Amino acid sequence: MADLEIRGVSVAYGALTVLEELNLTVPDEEFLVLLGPSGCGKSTLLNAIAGLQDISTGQVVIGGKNVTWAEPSARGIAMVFQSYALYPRMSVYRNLAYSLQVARLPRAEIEDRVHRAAEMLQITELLERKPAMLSGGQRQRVAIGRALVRDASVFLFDEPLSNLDAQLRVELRVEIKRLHRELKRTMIYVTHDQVEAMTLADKIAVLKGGEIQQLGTPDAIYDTPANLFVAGFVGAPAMNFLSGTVQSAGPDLVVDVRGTQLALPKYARTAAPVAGQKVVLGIRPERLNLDNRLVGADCRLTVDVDVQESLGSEKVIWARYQGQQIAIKTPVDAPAVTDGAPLELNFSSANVSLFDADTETRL
Amino acid sequence: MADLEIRGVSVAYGALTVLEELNLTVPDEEFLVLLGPSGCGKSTLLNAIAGLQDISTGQVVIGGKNVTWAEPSARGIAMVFQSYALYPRMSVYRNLAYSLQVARLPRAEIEDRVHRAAEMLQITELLERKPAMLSGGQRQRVAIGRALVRDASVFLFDEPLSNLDAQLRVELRVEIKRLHRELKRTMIYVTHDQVEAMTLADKIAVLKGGEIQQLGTPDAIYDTPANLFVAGFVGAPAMNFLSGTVQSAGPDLVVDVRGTQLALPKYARTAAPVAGQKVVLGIRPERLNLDNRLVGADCRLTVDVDVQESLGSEKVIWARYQGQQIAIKTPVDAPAVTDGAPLELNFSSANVSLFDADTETRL
Amino acid sequence: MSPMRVVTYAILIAAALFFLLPVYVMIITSLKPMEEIRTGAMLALPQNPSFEAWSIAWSQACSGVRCEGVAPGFWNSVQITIPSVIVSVLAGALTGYTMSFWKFRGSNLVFAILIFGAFVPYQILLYPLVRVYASLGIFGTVGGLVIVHSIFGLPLTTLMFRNFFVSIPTELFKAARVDGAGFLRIFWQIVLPMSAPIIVVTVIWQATGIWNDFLMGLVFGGREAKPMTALLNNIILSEFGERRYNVEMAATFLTALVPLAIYLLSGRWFVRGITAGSVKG
Amino acid sequence: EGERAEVIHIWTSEGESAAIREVVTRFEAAGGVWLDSAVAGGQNLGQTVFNRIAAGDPPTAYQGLGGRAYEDLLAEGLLNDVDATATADGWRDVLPGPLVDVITNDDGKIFLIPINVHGPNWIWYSKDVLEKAGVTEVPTTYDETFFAAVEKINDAGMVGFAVGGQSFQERFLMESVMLALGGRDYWNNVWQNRDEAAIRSATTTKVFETFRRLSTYRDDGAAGRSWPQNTNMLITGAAGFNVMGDWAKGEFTAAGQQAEVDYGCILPGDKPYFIVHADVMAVPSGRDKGRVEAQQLLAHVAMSAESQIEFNLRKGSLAARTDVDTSRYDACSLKGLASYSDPELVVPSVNMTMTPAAAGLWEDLVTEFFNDDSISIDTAVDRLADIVAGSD
Amino acid sequence: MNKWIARLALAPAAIVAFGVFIGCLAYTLALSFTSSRMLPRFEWVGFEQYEKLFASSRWQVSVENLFLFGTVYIVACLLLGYVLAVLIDQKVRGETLLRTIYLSPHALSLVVTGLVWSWFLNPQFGLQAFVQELGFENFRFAWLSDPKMAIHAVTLTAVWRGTGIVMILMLAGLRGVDAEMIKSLRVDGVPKWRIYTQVIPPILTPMILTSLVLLAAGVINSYDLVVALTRGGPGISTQVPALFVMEHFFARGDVGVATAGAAIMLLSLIVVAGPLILWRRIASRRQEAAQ
Ligand SMILES: Nc1ncnc2c1ncn2[C@@H]1O[C@H](COP(=O)(O)OP(=O)(O)OP(=O)(O)O)[C@@H](O)[C@H]1O
Ligand SMILES: Nc1ncnc2c1ncn2[C@@H]1O[C@H](COP(=O)(O)OP(=O)(O)OP(=O)(O)O)[C@@H](O)[C@H]1O
Ligand SMILES: [Mg+2]
Ligand SMILES: [Mg+2]
Repeated sequence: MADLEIRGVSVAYGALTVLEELNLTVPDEEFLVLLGPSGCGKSTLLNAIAGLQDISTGQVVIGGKNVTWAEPSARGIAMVFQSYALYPRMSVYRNLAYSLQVARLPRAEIEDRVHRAAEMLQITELLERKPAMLSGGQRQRVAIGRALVRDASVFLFDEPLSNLDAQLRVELRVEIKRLHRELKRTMIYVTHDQVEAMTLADKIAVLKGGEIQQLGTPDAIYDTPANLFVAGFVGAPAMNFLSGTVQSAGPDLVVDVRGTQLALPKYARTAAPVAGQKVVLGIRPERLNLDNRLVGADCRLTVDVDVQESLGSEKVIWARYQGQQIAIKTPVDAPAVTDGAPLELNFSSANVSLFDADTETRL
Repeated sequence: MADLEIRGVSVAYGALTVLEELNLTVPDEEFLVLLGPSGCGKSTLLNAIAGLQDISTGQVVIGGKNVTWAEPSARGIAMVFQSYALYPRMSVYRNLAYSLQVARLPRAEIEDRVHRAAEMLQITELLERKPAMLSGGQRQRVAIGRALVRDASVFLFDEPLSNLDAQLRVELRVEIKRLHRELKRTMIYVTHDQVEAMTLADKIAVLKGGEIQQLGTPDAIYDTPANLFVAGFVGAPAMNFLSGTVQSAGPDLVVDVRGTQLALPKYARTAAPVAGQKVVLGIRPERLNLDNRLVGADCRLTVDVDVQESLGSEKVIWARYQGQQIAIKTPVDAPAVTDGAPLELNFSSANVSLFDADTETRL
Repeated sequence: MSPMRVVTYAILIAAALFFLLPVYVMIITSLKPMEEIRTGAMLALPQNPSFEAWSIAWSQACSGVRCEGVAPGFWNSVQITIPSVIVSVLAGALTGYTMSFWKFRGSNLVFAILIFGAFVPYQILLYPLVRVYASLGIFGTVGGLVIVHSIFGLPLTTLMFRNFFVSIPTELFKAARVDGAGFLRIFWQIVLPMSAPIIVVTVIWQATGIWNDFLMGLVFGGREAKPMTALLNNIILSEFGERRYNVEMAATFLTALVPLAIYLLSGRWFVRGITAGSVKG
Repeated sequence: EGERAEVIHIWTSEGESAAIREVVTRFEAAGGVWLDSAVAGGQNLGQTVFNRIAAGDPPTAYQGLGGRAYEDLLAEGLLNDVDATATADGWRDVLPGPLVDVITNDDGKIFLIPINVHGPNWIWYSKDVLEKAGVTEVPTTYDETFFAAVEKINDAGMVGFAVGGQSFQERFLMESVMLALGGRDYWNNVWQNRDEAAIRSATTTKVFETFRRLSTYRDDGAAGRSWPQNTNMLITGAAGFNVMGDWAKGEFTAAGQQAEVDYGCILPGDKPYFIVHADVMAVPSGRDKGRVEAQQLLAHVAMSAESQIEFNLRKGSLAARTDVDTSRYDACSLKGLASYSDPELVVPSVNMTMTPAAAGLWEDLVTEFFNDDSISIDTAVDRLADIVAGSD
Repeated sequence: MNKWIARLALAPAAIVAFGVFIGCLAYTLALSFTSSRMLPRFEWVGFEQYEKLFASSRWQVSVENLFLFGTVYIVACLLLGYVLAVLIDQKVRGETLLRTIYLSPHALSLVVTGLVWSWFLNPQFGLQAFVQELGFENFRFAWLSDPKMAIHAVTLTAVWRGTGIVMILMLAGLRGVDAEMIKSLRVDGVPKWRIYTQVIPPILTPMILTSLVLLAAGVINSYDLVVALTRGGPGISTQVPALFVMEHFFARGDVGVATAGAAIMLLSLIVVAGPLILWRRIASRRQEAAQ
């Protein structure tokens, strides 16, 4: 019901400037994920939007209204925190109802809203319990429920799942996705978990040092990272990087990576590479194939196998190329390789990324 | 240099019996991973091995010597803890050297061992720092180093990586694997992270409620789980379960899963199914294919697509079959599907698991 | 400033005045001559402030046959307080450490009784204790006095340390055991160095209590080394002699200086220590 | 190395300190070594001494009040006697009979060293205030003259009668009234003979009535007022009368006032009766060597005429022995001495005839009655009878 | 081996617990059934000393005062300490100084505290006189001389001394409160006063309990302060059990009654604290079970 605009917002803790002149627009009903390493300012930005953090310059506009100086409760937002932040001595019911009671809503209306939220989150049987008697996943649901009952137009999530174990995370992730579809609200979601980011987001904003490195769809972020940082930060195992030099920058782009000449006919350039330019060539582990027959594979690289890891559902082969470590992700049923033996890899030039070695931006 | 035997060990905290009559043998130089949900007794078992936990019955035998009543330091073990457990007021050097100093080793020998360990873990430049001045990964390395210098014959790891973020975990995982190869020591490693378990272990022991559910190689655990618990616990997204009934138990096994008859000619039975038996059929998300052409797919199932998640490197399709949720993991380049549309899946009967619905054990 | 802020500061300052006023009275009275005290208002500032009463209180006021002020007691107090504080804090630390990391059957019972002991008026325990002391032959020695202070300080110091140790991860303790460190070594080399904040807290607590005690000192302590507070009490509690309030107030203030100084200097630690100790209730 | 004497006492104020130093100097001149253990506060002293005795490590001597507080200790053999010195120095000849009785044990031996005698029942008044208020007739007892004078002063805007606010002050006031209104025989009948008829006599009622009447003169600041503050009210001209032991003179003296010049003193009653309130030293037994010798030396020195007069000149009290040189006594001391020397005017204090517990209950009764109008005189008399009967 | 050292290390504490707190206490309490006067004497007299004790109006007043004083003192310290802690926690300037000021009364010995306050409360020299001199002739503040109010003067003084430590404990507790929860409350629009009256206090339960132990121990031992401030007066209006016991023990040579009084004090402690401890145990059990 509301879009969100952040206009030139700066935030500083004393002498430390965490965000500087940040601009960001989130259209109505979009699910935006803020992704970035620890300490990059994600929580700070979220708090600034919520009004929990004084900003030194700039404006926060929600639904066309400038709320820069409004109280947190008057901004039409709801927020879910990493540590659940449940009120420890209140029952689940009161946890959900508390903000409505404070707002003096009629009793019937409160009950109705709480029960609706509880049903949606499947915590109806838990309403009488105290938070201490809930499991981690149930607590997180209550925390989300507390945001739900408020009927806010913008939902803010600050790493809501990071305290949970893998199984639960997957479950709740799906649930949040479903909520977004049903509620049709603008949501901003902070995480440093890539899987979460990739699966939940309509758009991802990758932050580093208080600056947005790239804003785009998950696929854009994953497939065409704007710079080395984004490329390395998203994906696990991380994108493989090979340093090289542009051999020829004409229509048929050729890069020399320590002795191997790679022609990249299908590479979609963003900037114009220059011959002799130092570059970093990136290729995702799952884009490296052992299978000769693969259609479209126009590049070839021979590496030495180091170790292999089986993840059950897939295999990771760790190899070396000229002292640089290379990860290869293959299906479990891919042909077997021998530790220590050389291995021939194929990949398509459509799937590589090229970065300037100095500016670290995509070419 | 030592094998480890646990004979009928029971441990109780007051009235709560955590381990009961547990038996486990770890051959020399094996890397055993203890995998299990939170609270199942993994740490308790490790502590009992280390002598940090009194056991009520049973014996612990290390290298053929009964050490049940020996002091922790006299058991020839080394241990790494989840929370690092570094001595906060001591420098990294002293942290590493401490056990050797306690044992009154000659100074030169101490220095030598510490420096060797530090080099192996690439923390030589950190030796003068206090733990507070280290990053998480560096701390963990120091903790491992502390175990290394002791030159123990059995290494115990209690979730050593669970406090780290994804990137670092991958890194250190590889490092621990390498260490095992170099040191050739018996290692017991506790985790509830499946990826770690799968990649590190020679053998995995899956624990639940203080009992070993299954002991086997990672592949055995993953591909032929002994019971429903193991099947559901290992793998993410978890194995899909479809409840059904055995239609025919003769040479050509046929299972009816709510209306669809599945013939399972290639299923390797462990027990003999009986016609009319209620069963649960399990199939891993990555074993479900959209691709018609797949060789060996002899089963077919039509489901309704719910949501899709793209993980960048692969895609997860969430679907429903007769009200039961089904996850399908496909490569990114698999054919596109439409939300809400029906979808035909193929899979090989060699890759399913069958469990008795009551006893939950593998058939 | 918002109205809320103004109210906040107003209350805080009013409270500060409330806590300071009696101290203010104490100080200005000590600066007045007796005539002014006999006739003038107590809260009024001194007309001719002088430090005469201070010097009398410090080195001339009578407390029995000798008239040497509170000064001679200063070193005695220091000599009693320092070992008593060290021993009682160590005793609390060791007991708390044992109860936290080396639990065995009965250790909780001991703790429960100790806490119960915090509520027993210690004077009524003195008589039998004195008999025990006498039979052990440690009565009337500084060592004996140190033990008395440790005994009666034990419930609280143990409580504080135990609560603090709850926040130390047991894994650290386990790691040390695997490293081969024994009971005492873990205590000295691992646990104590981490306990700085709570040590400061208990030291403050015990030092104030022991510094201000004089009866235990008189009953159990040496014959000749009177603590400063014993002299102070002789000066201000004398029942049947003429009273010099200015001197009494000056003596009071001089005696309170040491604990006050400790509070001022370690206030930061005090807060931090309790905070650290209360991570887990 | 002479005889070492560790003495626990509560003489800690300036005047008291100077007084005890007179004994100390002479003790040391006689070859003794004085180890001073001053402890202010009677209860603190009690606790220290009690526990030290319990520990088998008693001081050489400790200060106490002449009275019955020593019976248990004597029964347990925890006190020595000083009879040898007392006999040699002829104490029995120079001390009044009632006092000799108090310091003699069941075996007829003297075991306490009387240091001084206080009269706790004095009325003091400020001549200046009385003059200002126009009081011409100075009262001699708690009669209408007295109350008239008090009220006259009140009317003049000052405090007529300054009441102290501590229970022991109230008790001294009560005892002063009791002796003044009842006289010596009545006093002895109540406290010594425990004569129920005397206790339930009209005199007792009168005493309580008078006492209650005195309570009505309390001013705002009376509660908790210490005796020095109380006395200071006379010195500064804020109040006319008060009742206090003769140690109050210390305050007058410290303020530069002179007996019977600036302030007056009255032993109230139809005759100037005098309650004997003696500070004594008790000498515990112990195994350490030299103890007995030190105790005997202390007894000898403390009871010497010279020590006695010098001590008491500074303390404001009377020498226990009656044969000392009184030329330096001030006017009030001389008044006291006259009464103290006359067997017809002297009565033993309550502590001397009652057990400490009973004396304590008496003090409780007095302070309760004084501060709580709802306690009727009949109740009070009943309780008094119980207390007296309950003391063995 | 280590286990034996551990046992050895706990031995002193065990000796103190059993020898001093149980043994000496039992010995002392045994005396309450004897005819002991100035010295202990084991001649059994049953409950005679207790009869004497309960016949004493002074004891009755003492017990009443203990509960009156104890309740008001504990409640006032907790409330005031909490309020000050909350206010200090609002990121005020000069926090360290304020903290030290609030704590400073704690540095003075109780005797001194009593003396200074008895002055301060003295109607003729103290606050009342001062305010009257300022021109407010009708100002009355003479608690010490009013038998009905005197015990509140004791309470006031005790609160003055005890609040600082409670404030510090509460402040420490506040600093431990999850910051995200506070943020969450703000987003929910919960006003501050509700946060601090409804949400926070239950969270501070451990701190409140610690303060309670501290304060309650102080109440039971409230002896020095009363002696120095009122000596139990006017009349017997500010008597407390500790004073009663001490005086009978050491000044009146009535050990039997004194120990009977001590026994009753302990009994009342057990009656008050017992259910509390029980409740704590049950609560913590339940919490364990829930996890
Ligand atoms: N109250 C504060 N005072 C000073 N610096 C702060 C404060 N809060 C955060 N910072 C600093 O601001 C920076 C950004 O913090 P922020 O909490 O926004 O990071 P984040 O991206 O949320 O990290 P994480 O993933 O660890 O939660 C960090 O360097 C942090 O140290
Ligand atoms: N000191 C203790 N007292 C009582 N119960 C305990 C204690 N330590 C552990 N337990 C209980 O024993 C069980 C097993 O605990 P353990 O620590 O071995 O689990 P775990 O498998 O290591 O779990 P996690 O993965 O969470 O570390 C749990 O139910 C736990 O609550
Ligand atoms: Mg954050
Ligand atoms: Mg564990």
